[in-house]
Amino acid sequence: MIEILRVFLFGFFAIFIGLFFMGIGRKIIARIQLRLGPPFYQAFLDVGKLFSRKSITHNFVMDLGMVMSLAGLVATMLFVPIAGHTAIKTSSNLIVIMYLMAIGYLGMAMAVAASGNPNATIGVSRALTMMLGYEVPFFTVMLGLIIINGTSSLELIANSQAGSILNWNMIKFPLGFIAAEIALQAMMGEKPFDAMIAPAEIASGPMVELSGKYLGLAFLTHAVSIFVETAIIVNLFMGGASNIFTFVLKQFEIYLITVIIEAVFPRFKIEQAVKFLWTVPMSIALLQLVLIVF
Amino acid sequence: MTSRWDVERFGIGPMATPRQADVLLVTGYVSLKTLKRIIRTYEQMPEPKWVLAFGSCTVNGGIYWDSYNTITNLAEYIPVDITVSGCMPRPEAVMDALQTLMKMIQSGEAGAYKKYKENYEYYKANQDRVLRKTYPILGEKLIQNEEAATSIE
Amino acid sequence: MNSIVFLIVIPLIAAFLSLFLGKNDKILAYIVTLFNIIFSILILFSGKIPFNVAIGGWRAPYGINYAVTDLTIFFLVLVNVAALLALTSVREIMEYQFYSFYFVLLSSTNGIVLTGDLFNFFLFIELSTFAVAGLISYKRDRLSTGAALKYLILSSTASIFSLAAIGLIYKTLGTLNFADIANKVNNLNEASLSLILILYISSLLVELKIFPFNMWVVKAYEASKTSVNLFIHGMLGTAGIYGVLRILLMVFSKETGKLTLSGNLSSILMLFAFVTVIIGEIGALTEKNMKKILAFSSMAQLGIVLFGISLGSFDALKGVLYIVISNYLAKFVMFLTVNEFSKVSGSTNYLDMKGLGRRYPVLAISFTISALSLMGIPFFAGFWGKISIIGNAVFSGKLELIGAVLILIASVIEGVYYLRISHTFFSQGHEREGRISRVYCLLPMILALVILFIGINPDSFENIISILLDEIKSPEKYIKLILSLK
Amino acid sequence: MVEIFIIPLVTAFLLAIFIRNKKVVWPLFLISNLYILLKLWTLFGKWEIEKTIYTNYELFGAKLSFTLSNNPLGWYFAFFSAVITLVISVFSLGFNQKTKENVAPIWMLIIFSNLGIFFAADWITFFMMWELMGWTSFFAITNGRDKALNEAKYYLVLSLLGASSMLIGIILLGALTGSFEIFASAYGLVQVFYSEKALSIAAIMLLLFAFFIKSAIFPFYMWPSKVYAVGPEDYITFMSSVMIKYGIYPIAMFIVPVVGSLDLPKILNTANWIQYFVGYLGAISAVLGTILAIFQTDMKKLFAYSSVANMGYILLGFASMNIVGFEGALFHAVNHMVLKAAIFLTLAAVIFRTGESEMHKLGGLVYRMPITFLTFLLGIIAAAGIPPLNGFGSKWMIIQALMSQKMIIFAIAMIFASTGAFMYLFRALASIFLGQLPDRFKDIKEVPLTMLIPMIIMMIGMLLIGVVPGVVMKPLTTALRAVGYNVNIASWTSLEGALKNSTIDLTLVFLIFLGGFVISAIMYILGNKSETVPQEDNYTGGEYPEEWGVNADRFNYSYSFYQPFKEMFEPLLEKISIDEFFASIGRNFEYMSATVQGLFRRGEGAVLLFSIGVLLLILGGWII
Repeated sequence: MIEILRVFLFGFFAIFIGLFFMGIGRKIIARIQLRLGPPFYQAFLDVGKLFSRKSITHNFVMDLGMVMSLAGLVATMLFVPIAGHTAIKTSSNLIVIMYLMAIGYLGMAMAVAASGNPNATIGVSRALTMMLGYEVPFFTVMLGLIIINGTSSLELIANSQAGSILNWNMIKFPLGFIAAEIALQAMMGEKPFDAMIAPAEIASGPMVELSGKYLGLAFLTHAVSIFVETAIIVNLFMGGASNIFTFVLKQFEIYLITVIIEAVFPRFKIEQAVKFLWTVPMSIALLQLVLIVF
Repeated sequence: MTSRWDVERFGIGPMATPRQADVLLVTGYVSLKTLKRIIRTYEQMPEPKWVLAFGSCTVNGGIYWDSYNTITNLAEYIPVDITVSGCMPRPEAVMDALQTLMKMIQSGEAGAYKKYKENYEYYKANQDRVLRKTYPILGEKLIQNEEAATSIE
Repeated sequence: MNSIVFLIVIPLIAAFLSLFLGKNDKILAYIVTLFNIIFSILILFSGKIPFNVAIGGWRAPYGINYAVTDLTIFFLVLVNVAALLALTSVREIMEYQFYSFYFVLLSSTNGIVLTGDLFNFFLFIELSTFAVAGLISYKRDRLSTGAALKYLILSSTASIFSLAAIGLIYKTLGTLNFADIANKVNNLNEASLSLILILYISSLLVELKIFPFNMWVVKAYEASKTSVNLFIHGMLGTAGIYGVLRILLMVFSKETGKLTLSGNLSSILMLFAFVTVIIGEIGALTEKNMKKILAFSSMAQLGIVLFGISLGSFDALKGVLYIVISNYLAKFVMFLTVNEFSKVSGSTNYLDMKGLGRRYPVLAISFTISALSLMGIPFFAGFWGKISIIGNAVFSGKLELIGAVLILIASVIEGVYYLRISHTFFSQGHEREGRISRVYCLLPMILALVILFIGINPDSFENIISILLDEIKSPEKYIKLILSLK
Repeated sequence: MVEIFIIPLVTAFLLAIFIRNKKVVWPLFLISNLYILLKLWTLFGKWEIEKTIYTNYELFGAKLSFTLSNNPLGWYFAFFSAVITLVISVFSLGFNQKTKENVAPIWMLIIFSNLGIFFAADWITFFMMWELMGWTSFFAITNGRDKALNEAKYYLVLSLLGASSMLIGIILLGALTGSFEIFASAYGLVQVFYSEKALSIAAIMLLLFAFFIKSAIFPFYMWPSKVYAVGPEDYITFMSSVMIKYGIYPIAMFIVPVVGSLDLPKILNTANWIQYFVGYLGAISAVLGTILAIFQTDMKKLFAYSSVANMGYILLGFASMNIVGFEGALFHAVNHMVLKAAIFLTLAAVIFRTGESEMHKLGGLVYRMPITFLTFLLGIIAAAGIPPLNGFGSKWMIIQALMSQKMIIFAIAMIFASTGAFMYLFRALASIFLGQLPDRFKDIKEVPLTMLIPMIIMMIGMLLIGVVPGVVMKPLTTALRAVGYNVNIASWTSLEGALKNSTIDLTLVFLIFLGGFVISAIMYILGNKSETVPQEDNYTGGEYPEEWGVNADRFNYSYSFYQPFKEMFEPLLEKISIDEFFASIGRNFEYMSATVQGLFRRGEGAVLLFSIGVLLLILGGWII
């Protein structure tokens, strides 16, 4: 029973933090662009509004897919240790996390493709291409950390960096961190890697037919994915944290970098993005891997 | 509406598709060709939805009042919640209108989309009356010809 | 057992008789052939094997002698059964020339297998050559005349060579008797043995359809009737293989039972063998005419046989015998099937035979079984030959290894064209008027079942082969058998 | 033991007799498969059962004998393939109502050879069954249809080439070790390896060549795409799920133990060169299969390349030479069997109803075939290796093993392939089932019950193996133990990894996913209600698509789905085409054929050639 409660607690906590980050992110971008920007709680208002609106659906796959997408991300989130805690005692295996995340994306892709709008399908096709682009360098970085620690447990990797800041993988393996940061940028779908959204080009791509609560669920999915992805980076490179507050702070630092990059960059075409991801971060990551393994 | 005026501070932002939108801004004169698309876009928006008519052209035709292919009053074809006069209206005016609309929504005054449902025949009749003049871009004959050509293959 | 001569004499007499009997020739042919079969089977079960018959009382090595050993009787039965099976494909009424040539062929092939004398052997080969040439040209059109002429030219060239070889042997060893030559062959010096062998082999290879001596094959098969194809394949071909086994392995062999050829001669022979295999299979690859395909395939199979013989090991020889029997049976099935199908479809192009396999599944399945056997696929007779030959080739040397690989590749090509034909039989075809009587399906089916039986149960054939191999392994028994009469 | 061999033969014979009567053939086929499965079930644990047939046929001085033995690893493969075969044969019952041709007798022969391959205890028996499978497949693929002939020929050539190389390999092996028994020869090979290095490696390579051909590993990766596109769909399901594993089984049975026992020099302290050789081929197959699958427009071809990629994973698992990787590879073999069967059954169902296998001509079938859609969805989730379904566990084990062996290139290749898998799998899902339903498919119905039941069974199977991997892992570990590997018997729910602290409990993963689902569903229910709109009601920038002559077909984005990606790889793939290389070999043979025929048609050269032959002989005689 207590475990079920923990599951809910962790789930909603992630949603909360994710939305909070999104709101602050918008604010920061506005300030970079010399605007006032919306209030930091704007994301909550948006989600509240979306859930209260009526929405349209094309068939049951859309409903199923959207639910699946949030479910996948929340499930992933439950595997990621937050300041050493996980909702349920598991080995928080990195590979499991990477694959579970995919079910969320698959659900989203399925839902939007079910609408039958070509813009949505183009968006998904770009998103999946992008995924191939960033997963490879990101995994290469992860591989190095897994090999040096001899474990694929995220928790153990985080624990191995305990102590001073010099033990952080970020300091020990700066190249890997840079590669992972670039991959993270793509993973979150932020500029310059947002070819799949591209509102002016393909009418916000996957989201084109999402309305009301479906868009709300997509927002929540995005929020949780921000939480999960930053949490993975924090665990991998910044040694986790001893309490939740520091953990969220570290997550926010990571998110801050992403947002700042997002604010100042234009957009890559999809093939440019993939080529970039396979050349620059990939070679950095490989260099790091070679340094680690040999 | 851009960073100089920054409507985002009120939580307002442009959306790429009608599915995600709450408010439809009709900016400038409405030709018959545009009207058709406005109607489709409006009908695709999920409820609740509001329309902001922007500039004189949408109210009385503006300088196009006697044009053969523009409409003069948008409210005859779709229900308009609020209008902004001026040619062109200042950004401040638009922002003011949006703020007013927000207040109206809170107070429950703005519910024109309900009117559209109730008086659908009226709006439909008006739309049909003017849209009879427009034809499909490729024309039905052309489509048929094309199909015939493919079937021959 | 002097009556063994009947096997040769009675067909010869029948050849004369057939000139006068007219339409009753067919009955005569069946009677004579059945007599030959029954007689040879009687010999087989008489328990007197091996024995030797000196003709006219002139004992070996001075006179002509007919020796019946295990190897002889095996091939004797094969030749005579082949004659009967081939006769069954003769449906229409033939003129007397056909039958008289047939009788001559029957007599001469029996003679080839029975004789124990090199010159006598040569005579029978010549006789069979004329008979076959006559049979090929039986149709009397441009194509068949040309084919027969080609065959005649090549055979006569070959016979000049073999005559020269015989002359040389007589000059050097003073004898023409197989046993006597085998006894004295060690006295020959290397050079003369090489020369004799070169001359003799050149002539033998013509009958064995080995490239480059086989230019006659395809045209002869294409131009003649199915029954004639079967005569060439079943009677002449089988007798030719016997000749090669007997002469190369038991007569001109210095080492016991092995193909001892000086220097690179055996390598050249092997080269011929696998070039023949490759040429045969490649030639058949895009061919549409079924008869030509089968001709090419015959070449290839005999190439494998020669390859196995030239490997010079008894294991490989065992494989050769399996290949011989598989090819013997399979080609019968195929020719008979093609014969029936071409009658229905009106052409020998296999594409015209589309869909016939659905109406006559027995024939088509029999054809497929034969094809698989020729490819050396397990569960069919050919496999036991292939595995034995390939297995022995792999460890014999570089050339042998290349040969083995080429033969395997060739069998892949064979698979492509044969199974393509099988597929054509089984694919959807249009309706046809002609019908095939069920009786004619029976024979191919039985032969195919024999192939299958040998393939599944090699024991059945293994015992026969081991007896044959025993004889080839110890030629001194043969020598003793013939020369002890002195 | 012998019954399971006699029954298929007898059934094949009966099927051939009743071939025109479909009401007899397919039920008989089903019953026979059911019997085989039940019989196999009773054989579990009775590893000592053996049946030997002795012959007098001598090869290399020893008499040949054919032995069939119930070896544990073979049982593992045979049992699961029998399960899949049974499910497919239920499907065939409904599927073959319309077809004109009848593949059942040949298929039964293949099932016979299937059992033979898995239960053969000596190489000769193995080879015989292997060859039997080769040519029967040819007939099964063409199934009497001319349009399939070229592809079937391609398969036949590869198959026969593989068998030829295997024959030489077996002969080498027999001569080296003096035994044709698989276990004895493996043991013997390890003994003689150091003294007869070249020959031993040659034997291993020749055998690998044959196995790679059958399992569509890199240089021979094209045949599935050719064959699957034309063969009868129900048989293709069998082929893609079961038959493609024939190369995997002997590798697990023979190559892995042999290479594992050898003490070869290691490269970079990680693995020896044979491991790298096998691993690189596996990695290339995985990557190339994935990339090519992304470009396909025919759905059967797409999943054919997907099979190639999956075979690559399995090979990577073997290459790791780690017990976790080995288990993972064998586990993946069964997982792939199940999920590929599920996917191909749905494809067959789609083709059964629409008669179309080009993906861009389909679309929106979810409106009409929801259960088929669900099966396909679960199938692709499993194929993508996403947790609650069955593809994940085995892929995870293989990656774990690769990481623990520090085979970084292989691990990256594997990740590339499995991420790329999302691309092509989603593409198939979107193009076939999602999107707009064209008018011509407005009237189609869900497939009949006989075809639905197998699909539902496959769904349950995938979920069951995914949540309770012990269903497969327990028999697998038991079998491995019986063979002599030192493994722990797996638990029902969790999988052991190769790294520190890496046991995962798949049931727990499933439960957590359920938890996430509940949270998500709560959010969904909290939202305002939604209305369903027809498929034409889509955002189109305000345009009315029908006015532009845009119908459902044109409104779908599914033809060049990954065009930018394709443009990235096209120059690379255009330059290197192994397919073209093989085709040119075939063409050259055909040109040569015409030349040879010409040679025999003209008569002038006869005597000349004769003299050349004689000259050659004389040369041979003189040059001593």
